[in-house]
Amino acid sequence: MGLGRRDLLKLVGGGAAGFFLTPVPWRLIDGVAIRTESWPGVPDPPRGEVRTRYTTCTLCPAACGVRARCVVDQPVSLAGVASHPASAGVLCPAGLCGHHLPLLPNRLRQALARKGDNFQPVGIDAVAGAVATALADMRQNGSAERVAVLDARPGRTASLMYRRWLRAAPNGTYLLAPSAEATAPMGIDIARTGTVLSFGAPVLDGWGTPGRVLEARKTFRLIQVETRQSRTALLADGWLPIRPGTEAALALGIANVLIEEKLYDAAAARNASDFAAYAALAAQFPPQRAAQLTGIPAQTIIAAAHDFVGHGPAIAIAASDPGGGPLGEDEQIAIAALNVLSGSIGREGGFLPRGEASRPAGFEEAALAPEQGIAEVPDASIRVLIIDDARAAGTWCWSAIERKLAATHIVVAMTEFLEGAAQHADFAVPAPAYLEAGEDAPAPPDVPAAMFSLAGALLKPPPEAVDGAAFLNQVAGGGPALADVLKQRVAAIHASRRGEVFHYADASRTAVRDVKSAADLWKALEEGGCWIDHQPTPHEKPLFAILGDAPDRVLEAASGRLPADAQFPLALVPYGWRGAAGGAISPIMTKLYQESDLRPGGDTIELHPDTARKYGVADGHVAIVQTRCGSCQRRVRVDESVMPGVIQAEVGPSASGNCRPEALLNACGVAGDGTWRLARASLRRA
Amino acid sequence: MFPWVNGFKWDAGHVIFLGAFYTVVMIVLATVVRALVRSRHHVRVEKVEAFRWKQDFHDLPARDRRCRHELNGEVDSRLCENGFDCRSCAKHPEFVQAAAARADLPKGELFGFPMPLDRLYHRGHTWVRKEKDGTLSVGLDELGARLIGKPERLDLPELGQHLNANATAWSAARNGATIRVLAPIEGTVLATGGPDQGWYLKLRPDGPQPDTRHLLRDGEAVRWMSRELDRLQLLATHGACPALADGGALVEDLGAALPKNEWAAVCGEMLLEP
Amino acid sequence: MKNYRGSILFVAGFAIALSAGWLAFPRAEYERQNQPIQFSHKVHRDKGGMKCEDCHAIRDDGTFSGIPAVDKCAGCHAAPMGTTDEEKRMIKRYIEPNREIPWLVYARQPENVRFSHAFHVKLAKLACERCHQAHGDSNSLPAFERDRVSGYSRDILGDPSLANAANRHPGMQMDDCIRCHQQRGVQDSCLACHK
Amino acid sequence: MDRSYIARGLERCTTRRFLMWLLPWTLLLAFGLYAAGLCLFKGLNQTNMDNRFAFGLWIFLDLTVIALGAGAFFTGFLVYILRMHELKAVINSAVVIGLVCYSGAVTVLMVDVGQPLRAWFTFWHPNVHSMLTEVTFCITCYLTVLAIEYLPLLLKNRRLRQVPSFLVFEFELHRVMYVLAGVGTFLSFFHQGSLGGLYGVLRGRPFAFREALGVWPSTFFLFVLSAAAVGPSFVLLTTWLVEKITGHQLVERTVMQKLGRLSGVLLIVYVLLKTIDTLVWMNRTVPGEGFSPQQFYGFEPFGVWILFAEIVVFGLLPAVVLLDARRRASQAWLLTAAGFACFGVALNRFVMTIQTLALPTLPFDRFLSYWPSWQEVGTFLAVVAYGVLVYSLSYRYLILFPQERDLKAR
Amino acid sequence: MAANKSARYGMVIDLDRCTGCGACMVACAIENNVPPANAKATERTGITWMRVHRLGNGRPFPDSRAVFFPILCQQCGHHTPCVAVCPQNAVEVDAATGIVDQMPQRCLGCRYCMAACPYHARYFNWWDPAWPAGMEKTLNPDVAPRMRGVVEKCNLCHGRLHRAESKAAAEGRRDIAANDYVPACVEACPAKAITFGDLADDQTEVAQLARSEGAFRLLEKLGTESKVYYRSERPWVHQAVKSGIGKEPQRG
Repeated sequence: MGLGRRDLLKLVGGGAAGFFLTPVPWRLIDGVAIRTESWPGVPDPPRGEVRTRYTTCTLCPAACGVRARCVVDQPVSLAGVASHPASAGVLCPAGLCGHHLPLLPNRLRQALARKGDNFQPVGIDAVAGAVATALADMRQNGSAERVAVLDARPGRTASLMYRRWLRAAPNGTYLLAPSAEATAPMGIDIARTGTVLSFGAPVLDGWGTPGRVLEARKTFRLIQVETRQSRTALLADGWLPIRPGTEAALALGIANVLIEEKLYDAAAARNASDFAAYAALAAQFPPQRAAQLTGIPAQTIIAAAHDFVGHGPAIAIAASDPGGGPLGEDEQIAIAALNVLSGSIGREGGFLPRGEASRPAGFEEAALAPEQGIAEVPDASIRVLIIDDARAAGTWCWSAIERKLAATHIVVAMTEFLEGAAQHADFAVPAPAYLEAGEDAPAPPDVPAAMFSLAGALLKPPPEAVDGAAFLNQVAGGGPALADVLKQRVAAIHASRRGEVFHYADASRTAVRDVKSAADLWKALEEGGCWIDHQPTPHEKPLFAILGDAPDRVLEAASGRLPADAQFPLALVPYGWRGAAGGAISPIMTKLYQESDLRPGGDTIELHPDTARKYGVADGHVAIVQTRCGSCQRRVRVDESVMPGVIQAEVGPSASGNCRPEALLNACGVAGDGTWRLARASLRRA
Repeated sequence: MFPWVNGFKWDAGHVIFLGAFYTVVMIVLATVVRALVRSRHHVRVEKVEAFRWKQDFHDLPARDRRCRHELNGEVDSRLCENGFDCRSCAKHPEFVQAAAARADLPKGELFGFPMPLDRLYHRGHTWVRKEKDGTLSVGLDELGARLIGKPERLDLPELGQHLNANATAWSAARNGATIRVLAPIEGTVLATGGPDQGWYLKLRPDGPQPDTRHLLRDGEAVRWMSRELDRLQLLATHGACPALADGGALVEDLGAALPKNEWAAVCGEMLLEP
Repeated sequence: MKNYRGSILFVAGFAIALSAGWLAFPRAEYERQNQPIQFSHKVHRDKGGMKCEDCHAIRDDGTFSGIPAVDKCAGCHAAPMGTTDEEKRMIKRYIEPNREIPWLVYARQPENVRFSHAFHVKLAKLACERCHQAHGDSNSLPAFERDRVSGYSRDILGDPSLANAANRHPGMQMDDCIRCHQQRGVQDSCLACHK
Repeated sequence: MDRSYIARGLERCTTRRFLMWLLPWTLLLAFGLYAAGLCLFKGLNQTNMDNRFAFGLWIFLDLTVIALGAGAFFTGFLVYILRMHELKAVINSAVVIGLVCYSGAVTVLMVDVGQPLRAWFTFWHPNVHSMLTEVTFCITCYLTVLAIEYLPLLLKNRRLRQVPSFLVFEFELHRVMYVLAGVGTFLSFFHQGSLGGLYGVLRGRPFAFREALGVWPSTFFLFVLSAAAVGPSFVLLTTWLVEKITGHQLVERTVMQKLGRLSGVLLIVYVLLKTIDTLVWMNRTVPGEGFSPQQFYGFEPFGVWILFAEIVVFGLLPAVVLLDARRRASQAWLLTAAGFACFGVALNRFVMTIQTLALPTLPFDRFLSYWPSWQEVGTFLAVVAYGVLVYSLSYRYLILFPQERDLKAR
Repeated sequence: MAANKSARYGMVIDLDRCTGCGACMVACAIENNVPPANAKATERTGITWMRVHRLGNGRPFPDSRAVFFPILCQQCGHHTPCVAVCPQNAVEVDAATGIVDQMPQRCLGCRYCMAACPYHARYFNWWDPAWPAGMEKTLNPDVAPRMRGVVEKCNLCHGRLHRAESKAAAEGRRDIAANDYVPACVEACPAKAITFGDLADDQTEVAQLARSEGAFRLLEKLGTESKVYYRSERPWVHQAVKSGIGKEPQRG
């Protein structure tokens, strides 16, 4: 009897019935559901012992203490070091995801040489060779051209080594980065400051040492002078929305009030050789005139002046914007002069002189090339330019540098990414990234004490990577390694027996004189610690000139930087924030740029509704910003808080994560004094 | 879902909600299972044919379910409720009583349409003739014969098989359609014939005296047949069935005359298959 | 006979399905993998005189060291101590290049499970054997069995087959945890044991 | 060639024409399945839904479709429980519509969830307090019931009933149909309701939140009522549509009017209660949550007009027409009114889902807009195509309108 | 299993100190293995357990002012909107800590809870979680990455709570030390704007701040008893929050 169709059905039916009484269907349903927990789309976190290690953040001059949580050796999260003398347990968003930087996909892992518009791999010795031959050539026919090192992070021990190296090189020139925060001989005693009059300094958004500043915020009054309603302006006690480029006028206006009403510190004024001249200059800016120039009501100016000196120690600061670049030298003079009037120089709660971590022998100032600003170097004079930490140069205006290069030149960029200035280099040399370089962090610009911390390497750099010092040694054919010089410096500090060590791990402090050996000090610093010395260097108040050598230039600056221009009726104001100044950023930054509207991003401009209406653009449109120097395309964001007639443009990463502010910065152009914080522009819809 | 699955609590919410759920599931399950069991049972005891006729009859359009006594003019309008099996009808005897008075003049043909009265007619266009030997011969009446004509295939019951009245007696395939023919009366199959023999089945009746009250006879049959012819005319729109009343003659083989689809529809209509 | 034929076929199909599901499937469900190298707890304990805690310890921060990293092995096995080829292989493959040994962990919970040994051992005072059999005496490592569907180890899922119903491993699935927690009256939220 | 599958005496177009009719719908189905496949394998990023518009086109249309499919349970209820025999003329069609609507909706829901492979968790670890659990349980149960109700229709197919056991089973099922109808009614009541509850319980969405009557928010009952109200209207419309397409009259006009009247009666009650509910919401619920009703209608394009349209234009108006015997008698009025009624309920579902999510709840929220992606639209078109196909096949091979043959013979 | 006594963890966020720097968002993402946004993601499809919004006072320059509003799961303690709606118990309020737990492994991604949450604190995984190649090794081992198609949200850094608990257990304690458990956003905030702690314990700073002048909660009238409080001295902020919904925000 064969199996008929019916029979087969019966058999299958029986099978089906039995099937449901076995574990098979249930295990499958369950198993498949469980599989969704670990299917290919879901990554596996690392496993292993969790350790805590310490280092110092070198992403910006603030040199915050870093507590790294590592699985075995790989950092998985960074945090501040509680009660750190400078950073007070704070890290900025960029610092918090700094451990992603060494792992970024666009990491530079081998040296590249420019071929036309793109780069090709090349050996590092080839690069060193190229530089060496150039130097040899210059030496031979004793050309007047320069060898320059452009240092994005001055004040490090490495910087000292560059300067010493340059001293030996033909016309060696040591250049400070355009927007680098100057390492002033004075720090700010912010904890005891009564009033801060800030001319566009991002006081609460990444200025000086954020930890210290924000901690002190409870105690000082903040008057923010800024065109833009920045985060600082929002939280300031007073916001003076000033017409772009008229800071000097306001400074002199306030000075005028203080002098007229005899509210200034006469004793301090006596130290100024040219106080009379200054007073005369200020006299030309009565509140009414200042009001006309700045667009701030006279009453407000007067009130601000009273406010300024009315609450104990008062300082006026004019820091450079991380994206917008520095204020003009002349504005800075006009603003700094206010500190003379408030008598805050050398006074508690004001600017305090500070010492410096002792240097090893052979690094005395005399043995080093002097620090110079780019503006000071004549155009077309640099034959060889070596840029250290070009990544941090993400927000420089390249044309400011380009114009200094000689007809034939070599530009070498020491960098972790092919970003920022590195894109313009002839050679890109892979440098150790953050957390990979065993280096030191200089005293933050605003700390009123000598400081020195080591940024111990938590990770191994890629095999090809070399630090700047090593590269220069290779060029010169020999020289001490950075690590050795660092050790010498630590030894010198130990020898000086000054100051104390702050240990990150347990927030304890040890006086240097109690540290047995230099080796112990080194160990303490490398395992996570910083040396700090509050002892100010002896400093008598010499006679000095407020206006320096250029009273008329100050006058000119104060009379308004931005001449009216019918063709370009709008004012273009670039700005940025420290965290994004570095070209490459962690992908997690998409939280700030893409997944929230917290930061407008480097592909936008902000306009007042009226401005937008007037030029026929609306929120979301793409507009073309045109200046005399160039143009750039950006997405429009309409915002009530923007000053009418002003285009605000963020310099920094965009939602897409990469930082290509070139177009904007070039459009801004570079003024004679090496600033680009302001330009005349016109606007139209793309 | 179940008390032993984690997350389950013996609180009102769970008890009521899941209680309701399981009740519903049980009810649905029980209903379906019951239906299954019963139908399996029916198949076992071979009630299928009975059900089929029940349903067919139920699905027939009202005009096909007229009571024979309406055709007979004994009642104005009445629908049959018993699947044309008057033996189980309560009203039937009364009508018969009433009709008894009426005299009938039987006539062997209808507009030249042979209608032998030596046999009893079933509403499904079959006839039954009591033979001398006590057997029953079953065949298609003239109309049925002309409807089906020469079938391409004929499925006759096996010998010895027992047929119920109104069960499928045999089925004929033609023009790509199968037409089933209802058994006019119950009985056991003794022999099978075909269109050529003039009869299709010879049956041994269940009892010595087969109950044939449900079958049409004499004048009643003639009246019924004339009405059937009218119906046929209505149905078959084509010239195949000329107005007999006007002396036209019905074509010999409707199966050949009518377009296939229409033919199938007509057969179904006339042979009481919805 | 004819009447019953259908029923017989039905039962036959039923039986086939049952046996396949209960006997064949549990074998087919798991893929067997051998450990990268063999290891004898017994030898290390008896000859090496080591205690369990030497390798499987709870750290001060409450995390569990689990299976020791290769440097722990290197501590003794920098050079061969015994004569087994297995040891030589380990030294050659892992210790010399200082590569971690890719152990297949029988009791590894899914990534989303948070299990604190500190809780169960230090506070609840549970014996290791409560969940892991007495590995101490084991002389070799059994094959690692991974469920083809869910991807988890047999020690986690437990074993549904009738074959070894007698000494059936209870498994370490959520239900098993919950059962014990309920017995001990521990009330938990999901995230107490998930991460 | 498929003659032998078509019940005798029913006039159906030629196989060729039928296939021509199926072709475009099949293509549409294929396209839709592709779209759905994208959503399943690439994930819901294929849709235009987002964290703020967590529900989109799919939920809105599911709610609508299920409301329209309510004809199945309600007609069943009337025929088998209340014994309104004249409605037998449409019950089969209603069952098919119900089956199509529900199976379609459930399919789309399966695509709509992010982890379909875990869908059974809802049964295994149900949160009995969640409206969605109620919906899931009821709809799956009711879908089963519908399938069982559909079975007799299928088995009655001319070819299938040749098989003796099918024939008998169909007969037996038919006899217990009233039980299934009862269960169906019970289930439908709850899931139609809990679909309303779905949004009514959202305390965090003041626009949708309604205070509870007993355990359920008022929307629970409003949804049941509105669904029951449009069910007949939709059956009416489809029947008319099929008549237009096939060119046969399928049911007695009286049946249509009966359906119309039923819709009218229920609709007027619904409109009344909906009005009361709205007033309570405006004067009690919303202020209680610290808002004022105007706030919700301040965002164009969703002004007060939408409320007016929902209650008056597409609620009260059709109700009045359907209740007026003279108007009802005219086919045009009847159909227009039925159409309005259906649209009104669709609008109500739209307001409950889309408008609710579009409205901000926090000071710094935007009023959101949302436009479905082609994948979303495609997926739903698949359901439409599937519905048309199933209905077409059923209409051709099964007896959806018992009166058809008699009406033809007339 | 957390603390024996049942705690009600919550926080007070001082809006007058928040500079809107976004450190909390970054720290949160790193701590909880929240992936970087997919290239196609927008601010409406991205995942940010902690998101800083900007609320303007709606007045034109130069009177325009704005405040930064960090929004995270408000940990509702009553009528918790998301708990009641979840069809399969993937959301619950932990009795021991008062934390609203979301279980991604139980979630089927119906997103009903997202529709229910008035604070928009819940996020759906529209894409597979993807880190640039090689960056998986920076994931936090204490938190399991979620898979595509499920909902996730802030759980007050449950991983850190676990760490604190394990530490306590290792030292033989059942109760955790208060300063062992601090969510990432709180730790990271440079302005120290967030105060975190046990609201049930009147002695804690957070409990006192929550009761202090100028403290408020969002949508308080919904009666959700959320455990995230906000503080501001600025009257217009209170005005803006009370005056209800849908102020078109200035850009952040």
